[in-house]
Amino acid sequence: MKKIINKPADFVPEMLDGLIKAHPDQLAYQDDIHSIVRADSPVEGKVALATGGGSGHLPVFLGYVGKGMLDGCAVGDVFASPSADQMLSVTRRINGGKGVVYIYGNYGGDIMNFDMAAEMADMDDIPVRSVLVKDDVASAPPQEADRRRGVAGMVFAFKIAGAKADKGGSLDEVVEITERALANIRTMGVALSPCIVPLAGKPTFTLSDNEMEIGMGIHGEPGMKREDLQSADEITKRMTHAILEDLKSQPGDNLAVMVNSLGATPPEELYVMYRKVHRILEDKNISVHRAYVGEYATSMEMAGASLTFFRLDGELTELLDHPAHTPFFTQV
Amino acid sequence: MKKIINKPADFVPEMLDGLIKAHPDQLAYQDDIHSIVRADSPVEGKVALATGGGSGHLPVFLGYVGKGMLDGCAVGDVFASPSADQMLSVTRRINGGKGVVYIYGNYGGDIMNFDMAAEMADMDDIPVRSVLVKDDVASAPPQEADRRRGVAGMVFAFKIAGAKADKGGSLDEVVEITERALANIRTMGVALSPCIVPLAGKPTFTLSDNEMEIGMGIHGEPGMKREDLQSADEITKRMTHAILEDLKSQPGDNLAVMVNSLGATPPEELYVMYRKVHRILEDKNISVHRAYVGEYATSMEMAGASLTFFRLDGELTELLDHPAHTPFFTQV
Amino acid sequence: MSEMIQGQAIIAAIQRASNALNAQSEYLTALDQSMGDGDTGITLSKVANALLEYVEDNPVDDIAKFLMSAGMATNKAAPSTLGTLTATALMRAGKVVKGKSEIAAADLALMFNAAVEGIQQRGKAKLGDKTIVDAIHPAGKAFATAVAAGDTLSKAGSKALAAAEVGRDSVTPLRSKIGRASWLGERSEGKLDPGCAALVIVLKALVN
Amino acid sequence: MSEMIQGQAIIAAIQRASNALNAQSEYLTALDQSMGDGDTGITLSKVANALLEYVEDNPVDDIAKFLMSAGMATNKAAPSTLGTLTATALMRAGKVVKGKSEIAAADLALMFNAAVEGIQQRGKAKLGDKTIVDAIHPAGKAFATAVAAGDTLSKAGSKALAAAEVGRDSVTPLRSKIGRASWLGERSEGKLDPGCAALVIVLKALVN
Ligand SMILES: Nc1ncnc2c1ncn2[C@@H]1O[C@H](COP(=O)(O)OP(=O)(O)O)[C@@H](O)[C@H]1O
Ligand SMILES: Nc1ncnc2c1ncn2[C@@H]1O[C@H](COP(=O)(O)OP(=O)(O)O)[C@@H](O)[C@H]1O
Ligand SMILES: [Mg+2]
Ligand SMILES: [Mg+2]
Ligand SMILES: [Mg+2]
Ligand SMILES: [Mg+2]
Repeated sequence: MKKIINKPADFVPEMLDGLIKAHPDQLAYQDDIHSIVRADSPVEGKVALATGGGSGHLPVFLGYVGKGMLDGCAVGDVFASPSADQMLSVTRRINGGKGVVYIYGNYGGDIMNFDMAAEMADMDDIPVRSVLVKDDVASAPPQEADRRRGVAGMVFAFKIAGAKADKGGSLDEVVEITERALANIRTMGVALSPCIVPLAGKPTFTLSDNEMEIGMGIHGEPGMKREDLQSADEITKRMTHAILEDLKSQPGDNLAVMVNSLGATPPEELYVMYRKVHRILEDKNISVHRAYVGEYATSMEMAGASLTFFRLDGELTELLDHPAHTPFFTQV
Repeated sequence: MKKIINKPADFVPEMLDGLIKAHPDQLAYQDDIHSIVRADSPVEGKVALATGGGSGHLPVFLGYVGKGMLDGCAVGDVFASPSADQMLSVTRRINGGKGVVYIYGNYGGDIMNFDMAAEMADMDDIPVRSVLVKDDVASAPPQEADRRRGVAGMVFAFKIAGAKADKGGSLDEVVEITERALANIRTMGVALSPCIVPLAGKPTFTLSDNEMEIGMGIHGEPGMKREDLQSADEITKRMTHAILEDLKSQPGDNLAVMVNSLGATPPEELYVMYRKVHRILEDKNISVHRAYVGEYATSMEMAGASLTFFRLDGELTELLDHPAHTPFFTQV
Repeated sequence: MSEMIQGQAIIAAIQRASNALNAQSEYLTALDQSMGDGDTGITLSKVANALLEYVEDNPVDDIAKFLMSAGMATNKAAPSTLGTLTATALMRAGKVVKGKSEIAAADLALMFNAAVEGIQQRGKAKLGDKTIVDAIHPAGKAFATAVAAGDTLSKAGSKALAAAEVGRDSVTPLRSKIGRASWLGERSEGKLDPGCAALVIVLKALVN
Repeated sequence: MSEMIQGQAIIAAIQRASNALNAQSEYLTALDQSMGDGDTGITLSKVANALLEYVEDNPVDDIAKFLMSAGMATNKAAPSTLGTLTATALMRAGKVVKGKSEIAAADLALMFNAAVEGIQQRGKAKLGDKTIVDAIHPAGKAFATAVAAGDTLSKAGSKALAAAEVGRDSVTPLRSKIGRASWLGERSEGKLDPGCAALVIVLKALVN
């Protein structure tokens, strides 16, 4: 796998520079180019939402900064946490007087830094609340759900929180609904090939030509088991059943479904997968309110896909349907 | 490169089935699943727009069927033309009484089939006009511009034609403005790795680990020359200069810019490229009205990128900014 | 010259040609592998099978309608270059015998000519571009001349075949100027054009 | 026990520790390669260089503010696990000597304790999870006990170092329970924890 890059150490700042130049009406930065914010921030009177994490997952994280979704994002190096300092810059800039909610994935480095940022924000009298995303069912069994990693499901969390904040929700209300959403969101992924971290220059792992790994993390964290590559229908069936079981889904449930490419897997293959998901759900009398098929949370050029189910209730449906507009996600 | 598929021969119809199931409010088919149309077609009183071509390029072609863009699309097998019959089904279904414009890439098979479909539509008294996209500057020198292939620039042609039709333009007006747009659209691509056509099961070409090919076509057609992989800035500079020269661009020009991934190349790298494009244009006093950075015209899992410039005038700017909403392209 | 051709003979001819194409599928694919994208044999087998199925299901009442629909079926089954050109040829040949339920040799010459014109119009290849046109154009001419001179159908067919072979061989040394093979540039010189080869196979099957 | 520590001594200590980390960077990276993601040495070199630059540019007036800002600079330069924990340690150590421009041994013990608590709070690792906590927690305790008993700073430092080494070695046979190394499961058993190793390097540099 070959990359179109300059010096590996410049990869992230150059990417950010390009992003801000490409979307000057939507994005700006505060203090440091690693602290990305909505160009029109702070939005006065709205609860502000921030996220952050390592680079290499576009559109996650910063691609969801925009109207109806997030207000800011602290950006780390590839697969590495951003600093508390960067998070603090974001926090200060986006706070519109109603406080800030941090929504991010359950990774050690990110947690420590967001906690540190929250403590520093507290000294500035900015109320901060944190919501962690732990949607990857393959990363730990249900009884250890607190150890689960955050993956593509975070996009739904951003969407719900963003809509609630946009509609004037209070800090508590935004946190409450985001947690309710997350209690109903589950993801599982399959990796077919690795990616290369520019500074490392070599693949994050190896998989032989006929292998796949179900449950692998988006940084190449070990999955459940390596096995021979199977058909799209077989892979999809296994992931669908595993998620439905973990979600304790029932006939009559109403879901949002996301079939997400980890990077190199093309949309054609995602739709072949979606076809099977749809059939299984139909058979089980579970309906699909909205399907999101495409690149939502990636690992650069990794081949593979993830499947996310989000069980909706009335309010969650309304919030999911609320419009949003970011450089990577526009819903009307 | 590994694929998530079932039987190779089922790849296209299964993909189409998934697509229609995922977007039932937006897409439907007519007669045969290979003839995709807007779910609300025909739109009475509007000039209808159709395209078509081989599969394996999503969002091209059928991903642009939707409000403000295309009305229908005939879908072939991977990298193979659809049949005239499929095009005719689309034509009959989408005609809203003001005729149909075919907008598609300059490939032999597609031309023959669209011409045949147009003749058959004529027997039904449906007025049909055709506009061919020939934007790939690397595929022939300027004096043989008629031989050039159609690549990512066709997305701008769809956008302009779609907006003009949406605003009530007549058949002649839609054709005229689309041709004017195309006279101002140029693309150039670079390939870093091949893709695999499911039925063939092996890569379309080979490039060694440190090689790239500037000017390669989206089906692996030979480019200008194979050479050692260069830095993002160097690649971008060469493509930018070649396109500006072919376009005879002048200081003061106002462009829409598209940096498009051929599939596996992640958005991070596209933004590194965009940064350089932006700097070069700024130095030349050429402004960027809008930047489109992402996957717009791909070759499944091929690694590489293309760069498209579209020189705008007043009316073209207005039409480019017109809203559109398809499963793959939403602009507000 | 009172040989009249009925529907049954047309069906038999289509079957003979189709079987011959199926039999030579691998050979044609091999030719296209060194000159194009290696699917000529596959394409023409699709054409052949579509036609075999079509003649099975459709009686010939109106020859024009029969051939027009055969063209549609062909195009649906195989929309690649030769598939589309074959479809065009069938449809154009049908068009010139509108309403007829049997045809004379002169009609056949007209149909052949219409097919050739259709292929030229549809594909826009010129003589010498190294395509099927270089074989079918002289074949059509030879056939018409022979029929006009009062040759039997079988004799006229043989002359068409001979002309096709000459045409095919005359372009082998040349460089392809159109279609996928043209991207090969000088590497196409000296190679047999798959489209020409396919036409010779079809004519041989029809003549014998 | 009237040894008072001035700003200059703090700067010197930071420089000694930083130079030692830089010198041992490859060793630490090698440890993390077999236990984690192979960046501990890189991370701690970033920390070291950030601190060396920081002390160059910033005079010590208020020790608390000096250490708080040193922590911020560290975090900015190296937001990985050990970088963040080091930043937290510096900031917490600073917080407990608010407004002071010189400190006594007892202050140092308080600062050490605050740093350890900060690391525990920030990282949420428990004793026995096989992290830097298993070395720094006993080291902090030993230091405080020695200071309370009236030992010289140098003597107390040596006791802290000894305790850190014991703590480090006691967890080597264990399985990592937190952080990247925990994903290795039983394959982490018998391997030296890079965080513990780094602490021993720092304490050695400070004591000598
Ligand atoms: N424009 C054209 N007009 C007429 N014949 C053509 C043209 N282009 C190609 N051919 C013929 O088609 C043959 C290849 O057929 P086929 O394999 O079906 O094409 P493709 O795979 O390129 O769609 C060539 O050998 C040539 O004889
Ligand atoms: N939650 C934690 N609390 C305290 N120390 C930890 C924790 N997780 C890991 N460590 C320590 O950090 C060391 C690895 O540091 P570093 O390489 O910077 O981490 P990473 O690369 O995982 O961000 C481990 O050897 C361990 O001592
Ligand atoms: Mg072909
Ligand atoms: Mg071919
Ligand atoms: Mg690390
Ligand atoms: Mg590490």
